[in-house]
Amino acid sequence: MQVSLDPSNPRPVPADVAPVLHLDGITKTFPGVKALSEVSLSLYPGQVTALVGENGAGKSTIVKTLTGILQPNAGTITLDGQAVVFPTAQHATDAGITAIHQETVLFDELSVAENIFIGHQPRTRFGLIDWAAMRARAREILDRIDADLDPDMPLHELGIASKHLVAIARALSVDARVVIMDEPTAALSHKEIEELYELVERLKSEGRAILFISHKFDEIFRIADRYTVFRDGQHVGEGLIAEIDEGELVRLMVGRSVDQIFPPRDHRVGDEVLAVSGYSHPTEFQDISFTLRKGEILGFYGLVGAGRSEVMQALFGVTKPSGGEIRIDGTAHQVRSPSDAIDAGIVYVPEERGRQGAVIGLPIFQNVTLPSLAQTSRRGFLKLSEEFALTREYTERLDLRAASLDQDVGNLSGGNQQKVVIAKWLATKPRVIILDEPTKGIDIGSKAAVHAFMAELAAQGLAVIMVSSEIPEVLGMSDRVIVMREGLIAAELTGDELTPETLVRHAAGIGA
Amino acid sequence: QDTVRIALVVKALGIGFFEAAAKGAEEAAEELGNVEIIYTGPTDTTAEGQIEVINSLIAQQVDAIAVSANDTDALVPVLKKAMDRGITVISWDSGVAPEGRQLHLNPSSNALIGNMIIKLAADELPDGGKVALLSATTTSTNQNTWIEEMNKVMGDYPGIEVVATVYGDDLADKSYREATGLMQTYPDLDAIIAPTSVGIVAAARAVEDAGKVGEVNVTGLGLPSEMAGAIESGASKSFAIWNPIDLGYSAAYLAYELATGDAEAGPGAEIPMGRMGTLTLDDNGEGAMADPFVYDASNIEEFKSIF
Amino acid sequence: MTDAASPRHVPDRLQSPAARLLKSWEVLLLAVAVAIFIANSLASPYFLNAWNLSDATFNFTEKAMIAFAMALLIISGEIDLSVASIIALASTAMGAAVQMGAGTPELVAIGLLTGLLCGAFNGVLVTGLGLPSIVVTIGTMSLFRGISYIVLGDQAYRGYPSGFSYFGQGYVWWVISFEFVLFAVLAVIYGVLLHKTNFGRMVYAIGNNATGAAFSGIKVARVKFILFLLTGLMSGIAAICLTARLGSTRPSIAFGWELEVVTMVVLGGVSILGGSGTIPGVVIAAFVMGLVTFGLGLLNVPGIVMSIFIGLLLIGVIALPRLWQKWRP
Amino acid sequence: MTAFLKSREAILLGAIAVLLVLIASRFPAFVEPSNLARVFTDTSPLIILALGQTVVILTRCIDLSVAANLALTGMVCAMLNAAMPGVPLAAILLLAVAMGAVMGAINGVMVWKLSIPPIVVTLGTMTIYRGLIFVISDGAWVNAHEMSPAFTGFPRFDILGLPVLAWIAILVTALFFVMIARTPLGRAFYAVGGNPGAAVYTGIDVGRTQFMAFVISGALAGLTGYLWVARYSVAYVDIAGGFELEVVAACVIGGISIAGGAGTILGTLLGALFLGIVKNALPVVNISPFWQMAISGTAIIVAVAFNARSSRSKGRIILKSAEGHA
Ligand SMILES: Nc1ncnc2c1ncn2[C@@H]1O[C@H](COP(=O)(O)OP(=O)(O)OP(=O)(O)O)[C@@H](O)[C@H]1O
Ligand SMILES: Nc1ncnc2c1ncn2[C@@H]1O[C@H](COP(=O)(O)OP(=O)(O)OP(=O)(O)O)[C@@H](O)[C@H]1O
Ligand SMILES: [Mg+2]
Ligand SMILES: [Mg+2]
Repeated sequence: MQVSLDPSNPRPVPADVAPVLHLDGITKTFPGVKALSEVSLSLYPGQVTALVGENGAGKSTIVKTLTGILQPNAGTITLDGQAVVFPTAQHATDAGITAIHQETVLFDELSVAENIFIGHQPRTRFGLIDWAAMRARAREILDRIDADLDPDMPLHELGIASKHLVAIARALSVDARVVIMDEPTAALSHKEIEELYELVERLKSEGRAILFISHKFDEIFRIADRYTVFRDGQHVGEGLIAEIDEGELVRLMVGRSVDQIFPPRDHRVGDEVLAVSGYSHPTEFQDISFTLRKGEILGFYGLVGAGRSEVMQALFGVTKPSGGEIRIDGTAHQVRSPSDAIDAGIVYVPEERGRQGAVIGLPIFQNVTLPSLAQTSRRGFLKLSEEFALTREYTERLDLRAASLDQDVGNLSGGNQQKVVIAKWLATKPRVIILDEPTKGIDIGSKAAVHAFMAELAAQGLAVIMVSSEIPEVLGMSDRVIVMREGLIAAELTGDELTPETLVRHAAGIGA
Repeated sequence: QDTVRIALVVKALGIGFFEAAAKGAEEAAEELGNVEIIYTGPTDTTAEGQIEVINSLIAQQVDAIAVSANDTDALVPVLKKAMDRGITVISWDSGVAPEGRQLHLNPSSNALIGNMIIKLAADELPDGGKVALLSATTTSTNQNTWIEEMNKVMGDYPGIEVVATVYGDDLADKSYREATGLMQTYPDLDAIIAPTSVGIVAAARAVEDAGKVGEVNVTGLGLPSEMAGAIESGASKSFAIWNPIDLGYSAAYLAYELATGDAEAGPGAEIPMGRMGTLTLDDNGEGAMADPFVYDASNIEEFKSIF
Repeated sequence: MTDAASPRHVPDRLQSPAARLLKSWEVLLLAVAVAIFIANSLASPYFLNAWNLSDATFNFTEKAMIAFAMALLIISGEIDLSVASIIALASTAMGAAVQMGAGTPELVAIGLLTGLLCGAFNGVLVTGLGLPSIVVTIGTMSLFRGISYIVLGDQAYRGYPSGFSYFGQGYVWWVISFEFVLFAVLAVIYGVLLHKTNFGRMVYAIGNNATGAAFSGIKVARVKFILFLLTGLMSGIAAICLTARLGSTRPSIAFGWELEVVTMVVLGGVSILGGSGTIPGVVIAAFVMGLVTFGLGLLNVPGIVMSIFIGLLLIGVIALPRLWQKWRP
Repeated sequence: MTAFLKSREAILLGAIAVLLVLIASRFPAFVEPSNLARVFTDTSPLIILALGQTVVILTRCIDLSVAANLALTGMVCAMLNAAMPGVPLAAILLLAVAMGAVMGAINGVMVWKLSIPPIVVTLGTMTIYRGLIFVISDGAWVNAHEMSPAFTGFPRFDILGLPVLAWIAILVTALFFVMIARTPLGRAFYAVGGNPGAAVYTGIDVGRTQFMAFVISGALAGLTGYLWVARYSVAYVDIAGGFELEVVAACVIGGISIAGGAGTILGTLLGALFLGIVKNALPVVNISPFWQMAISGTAIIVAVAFNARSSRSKGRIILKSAEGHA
């Protein structure tokens, strides 16, 4: 199988269908970033086009240009052979283009029905919102996607997966010719993902054109008819899925082949460092007990909402547990706040990097020294030279790419922000480091670097807990895996038990 | 001789009463020839605002400051400083504690005013009745002095009972609400006495709105221009005020006399004030200008366009 | 540690601190202050006079003392609108103590303590119960001054001991007043606290991202509580100075000051959204406001017209850089 | 219905009922319909302004300039009437609304186009608008006798036992109920305040919606400016000084979240009525008016603590001191 890297020589398009939507020469720049550079994209009725590319390749940006949220600097959008412009999201909706965006586009204080219809509510003759019609139509759409939700329920009473269903219902509330899905399965459970695939099939059969963005190769190969690849804001290839294989697609995405994703590990582990027993929380989790050894990587797997993050945040003192005990090296520690945890030697690299991890607005060095100020200061007075020295020590170990150490972390790419957060914790010389979804939203290239680094930390004797929802990552990195389901430990797996099948079975509660 | 610069500092700019006083001061300046009047004051009735204004007057090295004070005591330090720098300081209308000024010019004597406000109410109530007081800002001195003086002479008006004293803060809306509240609380109220020009107008308006014209008589101290409507509607039968033009005139005249060294303030001193005669100071360094003047339907037309 | 293996060298700084300073808000503001100073000396012959300038400082010293603490509070993402009411309550407490025969040391202690208590009350409501500070302090603004009204009504407390007046009327040397010295000392203390200590660093971290700061082990609630305490304490100090300057207490004392203090802080370049701002900026803003009011006062411009200038200045200095950014090619 | 019984509005309604019973026990005349009508009339300006403020706060903004806007518009109307008594009332009403809307639009444009924080914008315009009154009037008052009878009579003109002022408050409230529940703009206020980032994706222009909120708030402040001046038959620089905080207080007591996106029109109405009843009851039940300030301060604190408590249970993150106001 051969794929041309020359975009001027695209694969032949099936002769019988003409694209319903065609973008050409789209360029979009942000201050300092050229997010898209003369890219093209075509969508065909009754076909699914997968858009693939590394993080920051510009996938979401093209979705936003296509839906009127961003205005391109140059380029044309052709809909049914007519040139169109979308000054606002409303115009795109009116033209029959609808999207499930990567960000949650929902409103907690509004009801399910309103969330589905906000921006294009059904109206009465007098131009007022017709609530009865809105409820009825919401009901209809929810039924279509098998979502058993009350249209009048306020959104904040729903779980995270149900919210996602509302987002999907919202996209379907417009009778659209073009449906865009930007990483729609990222927050869904196994069952809901299957239902989504069915929905995609149905939309296809109704003749709608679908743009499907995903980082998950299995699903791309399962549902897509065509692919388009972006790399660093440029169009680098497109064609029929039938004519390409996974390795080839990865090579297109990253511009090189990624042969080995997981670093080799020496699985020898040392003495027990951490022992957690009977940790409980009134609503989130119960009776969590496990141990962790020096040099070990302990994986935590579970479906979204299983309560893994909550357990980790409780260990780190962010959330208050209702009972249980933590021992470090055999000594009991009361962890009531993050500073207690840090003192005890437990640190936490959170899942939500921008909100919980990095302090955006502060320079890199101030982020790194934030928990170590006592160490870099004299009697409470700052010593900048020591702060820079400490920062340099750890950021160099992590190979941080930045213009300067007094640059705002907000200007760094996601992977480098993650390095700053990890450097911050290493500077406190922890015993246990918890990484919550450490590669979430990080592209394949940086992922490998994070994995290598995690292996190195373990090799240096740190005890590592890794929370991850990606089965390959869990299997590839962990010495041992704890599977959580609905706030409880469902299983603890080692050695031969570590197969994708056992993980999924325990996580979903399907009898083993 | 150089121009004598006299600053007329009022409680707050924009109050009709003080605008009229400024007119009087200008009249005195014209009469005296080499006088420049600086009419100034804060924009709300606070002591801090007056202090800032007085500080800038000290900086300008004016020759005299004549102030109607928002606070008896709070102005003392800054006025002392002014006197230390050789500036003549007098207070008028609303006084400053004796150590903060050379003399104080009362528009009338407090005793006369105190008697006048209750007499105006009592004259309309030959068989006695219930009256209530609607006072002004909680931080101004003169209303409280007058009410005190009024209480001293209550014995002279047997059938009259004062049922309540409320404060309208010299705000139109608050005074209005307080007056309405009074009529609610005391359905058989006969009169509201408001010894403040803001309060009396608001009270008259409240009586009109409550449909109690003829039942409740509003009286006290007010300006003819503002009260003309109330006299016409009958909400107020009569009210009193001294002439603010005369007051401003006298204040400017006194300040001039002291600033030029033509007169000396002290107990018993007699200081000329042009067409208003002379001011005789008591032991507190205070003097009274004249009797309050009563306005009613018979003379309101004549005065309403003047002040 | 020399790490030759490091593939990439990241410099500490791209810009020297001096270069950064030159482009800063403070320099812009300083230029405004100098311009106003020159304009004033041209407009009025009385302006350039040591005593007059000394008198002018009273227009802002007390407010600026509160503004220092308020700056930290606003940088941390909170606000305290009750400061003027704390002055009223502290002054009332001191006045009541005078009636019971308290001397100057007791009065000072009572003033400071009342300020601290009010600050603690705000702090508990905001950090303990997790309520939004803007609403809480609108509430306590009414409550604190309301208590003064209940206690004093239309009365006034006076009769402060003569030694007490030094705090508001005393001069340390020639034209240098006690208040001005206190203002300068507090400016230095707050400057050091914010810019040179761990505590100051935490304040910035919290203001930029309170959640991230908490996840870095900073005791966010405790830091914010201390900031409310400091703001209360500064209001107590301002209450002592103002009461000593006025020599009397009425419940309407310092009415409306909270907005002037906030204006001073914002004019000083502190982001109302938190996370950025400096004490030197606030100091310059205090001088700018003092110079504008004093200069216009010399021309006998009414205070309310001055406030138009302050309002225009406030919006202008924030809008102009944004307009410039917007319209430049 | 049961949901309503548990809502903030029901609790506030209960609090008002308890308050009225307490007052009635000392002073029965207070709860006579005629007096309640009078209290409502007296509270009308607060209700109108608080409704305007509600939409502003819903969009995560705040408008501190309403009272200054009211006073400036009121002064212009009064001066116009004094100078040209012949100008018809309809024209004056139109002028008041338009002028207020323009001042609101000035706030809105700075928030929308320059992204200056609303509190800074309105703090600035508050002093500017207030100062302009002094500039145009030279500090002079406009008094009752300078105003025409039609001008001062309109707000107090009686229709079916209620003055026009009260009817206007009722009308504005009714319009707000319709606007908030039944128009896309009304829903957009919630969307913009609840999740501004997401609002963009639904085709709602966040800045423009905030601008509209300011225009509405300004227009109502302008309308109230005329009504206020006509009702009290006087216009001067300081009218309604500090009223902006009372307006914000009414919203907060009514359960409008200062963080935006949450709250109801009914809540605001009840919040304003609560303050109005307290204010009118104090002189009647013989509590010194000096207590009023402390009481409304306490009411604000209790209300906000209560609102926070009732919405707390939803949050899953327990480190609330960091999360609550990040
Ligand atoms: N509002 C913005 N301001 C500045 N830069 C932006 C903005 N939005 C996106 N970018 C930049 O544009 C580039 C493309 O981002 P985009 O979100 O389209 O990537 P993506 O392919 O969707 O990535 P992901 O797989 O992580 O979703 C990135 O470098 C990003 O940092
Ligand atoms: N029913 C729910 N309602 C609201 N939020 C929820 C709900 N369930 C989960 N969440 C939120 O989703 C996030 C993930 O949930 P949680 O931490 O319990 O599980 P997890 O196993 O760590 O999942 P993840 O893989 O997403 O981290 C949390 O931030 C949690 O607050
Ligand atoms: Mg994306
Ligand atoms: Mg998680």
